Amino acid sequence: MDLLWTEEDERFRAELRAWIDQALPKLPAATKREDWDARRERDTTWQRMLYDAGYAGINWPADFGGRGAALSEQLVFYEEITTAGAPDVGVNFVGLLHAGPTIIAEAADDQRARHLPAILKGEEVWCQGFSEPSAGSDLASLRTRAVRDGDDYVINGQKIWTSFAQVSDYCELLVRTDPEAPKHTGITWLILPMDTPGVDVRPLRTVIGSSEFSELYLDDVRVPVANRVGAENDGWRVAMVTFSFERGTSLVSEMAEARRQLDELVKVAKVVTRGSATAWDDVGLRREIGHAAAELDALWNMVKRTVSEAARTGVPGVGASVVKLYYTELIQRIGDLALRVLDRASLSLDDVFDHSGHFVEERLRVLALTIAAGSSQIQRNIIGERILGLPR
Amino acid sequence: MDLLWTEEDERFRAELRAWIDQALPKLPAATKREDWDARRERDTTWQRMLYDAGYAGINWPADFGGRGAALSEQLVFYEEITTAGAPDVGVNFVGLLHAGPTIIAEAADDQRARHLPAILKGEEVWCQGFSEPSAGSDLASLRTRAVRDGDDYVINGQKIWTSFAQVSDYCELLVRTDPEAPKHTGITWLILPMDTPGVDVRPLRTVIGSSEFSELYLDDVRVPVANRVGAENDGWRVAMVTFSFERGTSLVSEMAEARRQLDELVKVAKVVTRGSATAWDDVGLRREIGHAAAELDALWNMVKRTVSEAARTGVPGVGASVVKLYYTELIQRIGDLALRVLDRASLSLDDVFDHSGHFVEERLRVLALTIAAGSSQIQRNIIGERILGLPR
Amino acid sequence: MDFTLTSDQEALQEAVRKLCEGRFPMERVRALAEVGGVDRDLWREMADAGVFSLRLSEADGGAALGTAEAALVFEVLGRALVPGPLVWTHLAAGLVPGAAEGDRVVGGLQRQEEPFLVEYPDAIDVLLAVDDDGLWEVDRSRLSARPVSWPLDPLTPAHVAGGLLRGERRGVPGDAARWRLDGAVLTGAYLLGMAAALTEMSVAFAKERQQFDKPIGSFQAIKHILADMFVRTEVARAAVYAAAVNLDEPALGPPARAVAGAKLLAGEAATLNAKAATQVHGGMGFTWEVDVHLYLKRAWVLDTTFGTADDHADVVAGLLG
Amino acid sequence: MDFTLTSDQEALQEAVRKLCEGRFPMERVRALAEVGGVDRDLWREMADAGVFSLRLSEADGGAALGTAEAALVFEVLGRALVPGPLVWTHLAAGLVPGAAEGDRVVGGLQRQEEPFLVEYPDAIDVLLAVDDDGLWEVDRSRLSARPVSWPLDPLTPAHVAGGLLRGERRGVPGDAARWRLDGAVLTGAYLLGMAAALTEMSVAFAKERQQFDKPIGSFQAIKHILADMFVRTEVARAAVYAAAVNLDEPALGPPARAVAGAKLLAGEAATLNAKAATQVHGGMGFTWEVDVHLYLKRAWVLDTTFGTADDHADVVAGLLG
Repeated sequence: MDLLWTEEDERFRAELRAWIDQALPKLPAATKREDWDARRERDTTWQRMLYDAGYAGINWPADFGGRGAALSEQLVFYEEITTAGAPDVGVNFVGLLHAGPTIIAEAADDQRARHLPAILKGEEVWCQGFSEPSAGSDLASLRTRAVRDGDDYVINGQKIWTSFAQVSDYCELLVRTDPEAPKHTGITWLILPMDTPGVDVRPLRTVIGSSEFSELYLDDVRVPVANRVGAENDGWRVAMVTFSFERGTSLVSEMAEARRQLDELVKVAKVVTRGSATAWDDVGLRREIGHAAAELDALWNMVKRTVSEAARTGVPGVGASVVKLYYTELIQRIGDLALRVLDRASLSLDDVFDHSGHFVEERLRVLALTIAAGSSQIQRNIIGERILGLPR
Repeated sequence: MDLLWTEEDERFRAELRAWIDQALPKLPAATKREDWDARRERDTTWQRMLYDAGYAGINWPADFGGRGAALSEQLVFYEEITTAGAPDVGVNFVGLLHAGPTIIAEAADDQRARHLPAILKGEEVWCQGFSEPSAGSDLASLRTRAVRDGDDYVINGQKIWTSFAQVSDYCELLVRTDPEAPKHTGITWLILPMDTPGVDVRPLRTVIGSSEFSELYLDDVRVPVANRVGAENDGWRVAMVTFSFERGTSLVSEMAEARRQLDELVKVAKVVTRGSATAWDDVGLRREIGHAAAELDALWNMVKRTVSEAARTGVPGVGASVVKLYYTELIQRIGDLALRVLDRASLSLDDVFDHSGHFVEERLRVLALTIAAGSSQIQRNIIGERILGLPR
Repeated sequence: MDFTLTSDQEALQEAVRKLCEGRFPMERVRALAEVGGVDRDLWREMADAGVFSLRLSEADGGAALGTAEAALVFEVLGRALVPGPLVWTHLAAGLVPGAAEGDRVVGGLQRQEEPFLVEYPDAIDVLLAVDDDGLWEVDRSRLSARPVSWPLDPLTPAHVAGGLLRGERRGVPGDAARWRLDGAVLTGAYLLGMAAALTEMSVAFAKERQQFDKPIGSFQAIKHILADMFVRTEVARAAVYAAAVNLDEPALGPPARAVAGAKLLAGEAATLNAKAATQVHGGMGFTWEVDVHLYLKRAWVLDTTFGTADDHADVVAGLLG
Repeated sequence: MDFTLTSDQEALQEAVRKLCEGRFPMERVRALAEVGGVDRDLWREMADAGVFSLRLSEADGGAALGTAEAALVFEVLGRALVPGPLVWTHLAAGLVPGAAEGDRVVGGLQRQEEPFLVEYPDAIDVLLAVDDDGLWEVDRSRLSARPVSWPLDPLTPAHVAGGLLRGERRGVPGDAARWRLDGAVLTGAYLLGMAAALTEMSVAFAKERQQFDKPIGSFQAIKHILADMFVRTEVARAAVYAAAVNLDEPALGPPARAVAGAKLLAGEAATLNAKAATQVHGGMGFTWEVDVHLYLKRAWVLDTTFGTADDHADVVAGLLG
């Protein structure tokens, strides 16, 4: 067991940090809330800058244009990006972490050539059309129907929880091609150009009041059969390739940010007055914050364990499910602690004092984390059945 | 809504208190641990004293020799008994609270005449033969077999968790009389005299090291058909009559005692040193104790609500399940708080300082409460399905 | 001792429930966010129903009812999530002219609640402040305040006020102490109603919503979440009702411990139930369109008024032993 | 950075696991309650396997291994619930003659742990005390102590000692500080092993035990309890291993925060898992014959040594910000 970064890792860190230091000031300022065009512009500009510097697709194989970084370097990458306050994947989320890796693993060469470089350069923005109003935890029960008509599939149905759909060029779409087959075996994975006639994007308002997510209404949408990735009716397996990525490293930048936020919270607690003392003088509250910090430290080390195991064995091991379940519940508890620290200031998402509004917004945002990408209940089923071998 | 005791209640309280004050000193001192004969002697002596004073069977109808007290008087009774440190039902537990009420509700007149006065006078001690090693939460799957042979049932099987079996005269026994029928419909309720040949009592050691519970091995035990209560194969329904008692008032004296113990714990916390201060000076720990006290207060008021509803409508309402579930989990949390207060003194069940050992023993004892008489998991099923109407 | 509702009490709750059903369906409640949380006509209708004057003597235009009845009314208001400074206006009835009649909307805050977030700033006519020294009417013309453009709860608009001036005295320290107790219990009652509504809407959703070819309420993981929501609500109910009765009946002893427990447990029931309801509703629980988030946000807001859960646990602890 | 076990580390754990399987099956462990917790022959076998001398230099008869390896060994010992003052004797190796070789059994306590409960009083040859001023060998002949007739943990017999004399100095304050860190991590490692064993025995029971015609592990309520046990264990594992590595590697920075987190999370994993295991085992979990209670009691005992969960959460908080 060795937790020291190697010399290569440290060299990589130094280079990256130097690059970020000179690159970040060139990026336009953070965009206004709800201005999705500006958001796309900024996130894809940053992606292009990463690409030009050789950092795009940090986890993609070099054969497909990625950095092909060692897993430890990926951790360093996420740490440095977060520490510097550089943009995270943003609108490039699905392309870089879901659709891209799926295309690498499962698509034909012409599909790869068409899309992979464009994703890496920030020229193509992707979204995900998986969930449906009646298919959430039970994703495989999806009903969006695709019927073969000559060289096209004709698609009708409705998708939900599609992030950045307003500014996406393509959608990784799961459709039902065989309604008679058992539910996992009648699904197909398609590349849907978002400008196809019949695609209607309707933004969905979240509890934060934002419209990052949309519903997609699909009305006689024609997608060429050539846009299929993998065999017809084999889309569930193809999609699962994506999920193994989603449950692995996708929380790493989130967690790096959470560690930073917890330090911020302590600073805030030392400033917020509570009677004649500060919130930080409240031994009970402070102890709970200390407890949460210990948990977050442990999870961060758990990520290192998971990454180390994956580097050694090639498979992510049990760590990813554990981290997903524990982190998402922990970050909600930390959010509750933040509300307790803020007390009356928690009534406002505007800053009442430095950054106070951000903690409140975060508390709302993290509500989704125990639901999306496998709810906590589903995660416990998975751990019980797949890891512990308990009967269904 | 009225929480003031009536004049009748207060008069009853005053009389009872006066009686306890003069009666209690006449009772032999508390018995040594594990001396079950002495325990029986003391508990039945107290029962006889209660009987002579007119307090026996506080919740039994007057027609059957009980006090027939109003529900509010029953609460007063339990409060006063607990406050005075008088014995609780002890070895008379099953007779007074399970078997007796079942006999009142379901037995024939000759059975009533034979047993009810004897139970009230402390002349008959009863135990319960319901659970089996493979029938715990799923009690109805019990396998102890009774085969009709002339005027007898011949019984073979094994029971477990039979309290005070060593000193019991009778056992309320559930047996399977029809192994072909669905599991709830092939069960019969019998009165088993404990001196019947073939009954073998083997004490079971609990985590406290005590042997209050036993296993009963039943080997060709002959019980007259005349000892049956209710119809053959109707024993599940008969037993459920008992359970509606068990889940009602049976926790009341337990809760009254818990309130007293919590006050004791605060006194201890003010004495236990922690560095240069006391455990009570620890704001975090103190806050948790305050929180638990508020919950215990609320549950006590919930009991009053439940009892008031039962007095008005004749049925216990939803309160009993709620109190069972919440109280049993709360008292374990309070036990954890006690261990934290005691710190190193928790290593000993001997008193390191005043009463410290008792808190440790209690922490062990209450482990059983979330398991026995319907585990917390079963209680949540019951609340979800019977009260909230959720599908099975 | 009869800790059930009298038929008069049941009738009172029923009457307010009908008022809420008729006048405060959820679309209407949501729309009140656009008018600062209070619609004057609806406010007067509540006044006419006795929401504010309930505890005043009949001579003063009230119904001479107790805190118990007021708590039962506030429980129903919480169930419907009726917005506005209901508790403060109710407390001010009889003290601030026009409050009882619904002609003047009265808001307030506790002076130890730094920073000073004034709720419903555009709706209130009078702003009261409570501190250890008494009750005070704040001169808002002398108050420097900036509006919160993005409140946590869309139904609780707010201003951030700089240092709070004391203004004109409206009550002595004893009044302030009593207001704090009454305010805690009535806020607790409102939170109790919210906790109950959250349980009901989640149970209904879990019976309806199908996943894996079954209603999700048939899965033990969901069923047990719902059972805990119900249990938490009923325990809070016992605490809130008992505290209210205790405030009406001095012979039951000092009410401080019961009141602290009531606010503590009702606040936790509402916040925990709202979080649980969000989880049970899955993705829908993260949408603006489903009502759960409005309850969650209000629960968080109300947990900061008339003492937080931590404050009240400390109070109970201080009264132990 | 490679946070997996080396093959040497795996082999070390495997060797100690085999020793425990052969020498410390649960019947043997239980029987040690009759001899004050320590059997001298078995103790020497552990010494021969390097349990105490592991970290001593080869010149001193050790294996010159690190705290990481010691933690891995203590994890396996905890899994098997091997009794005795293992941590203290391990810490004393190299300082107290005979400790490394298993010839002298060394116990200890922290002076701030009032009241003074001396563990394994009849088994130990030497009693050490740690305080801010250093390490001390207590003169037991001058100690007034009364035996605990009924210890919480049958495998942790104890005496209650009156005021604790300081005795002969055995180390400076820096030694004491390092002992506290090492002791916390090794105790944490032992607790981690217990947490893992509890998960495994509960999973096995839940697969076996049938109720309602199904293994109880197929019910979501039980399955989720078991999943949480596993998760808690793995999170504690990450914390304990990282803290041990940190103690070996100064370049990783001061170890205090990692050590506090490790003891905190391992202690909670063991106590929470033991309570969960009791519940999963149902009635059986309340019997003396099933091993769960021995783990529960030991977890409670160890939670009071080398700092409680509260202490360590306070330490982490103190190092934040």
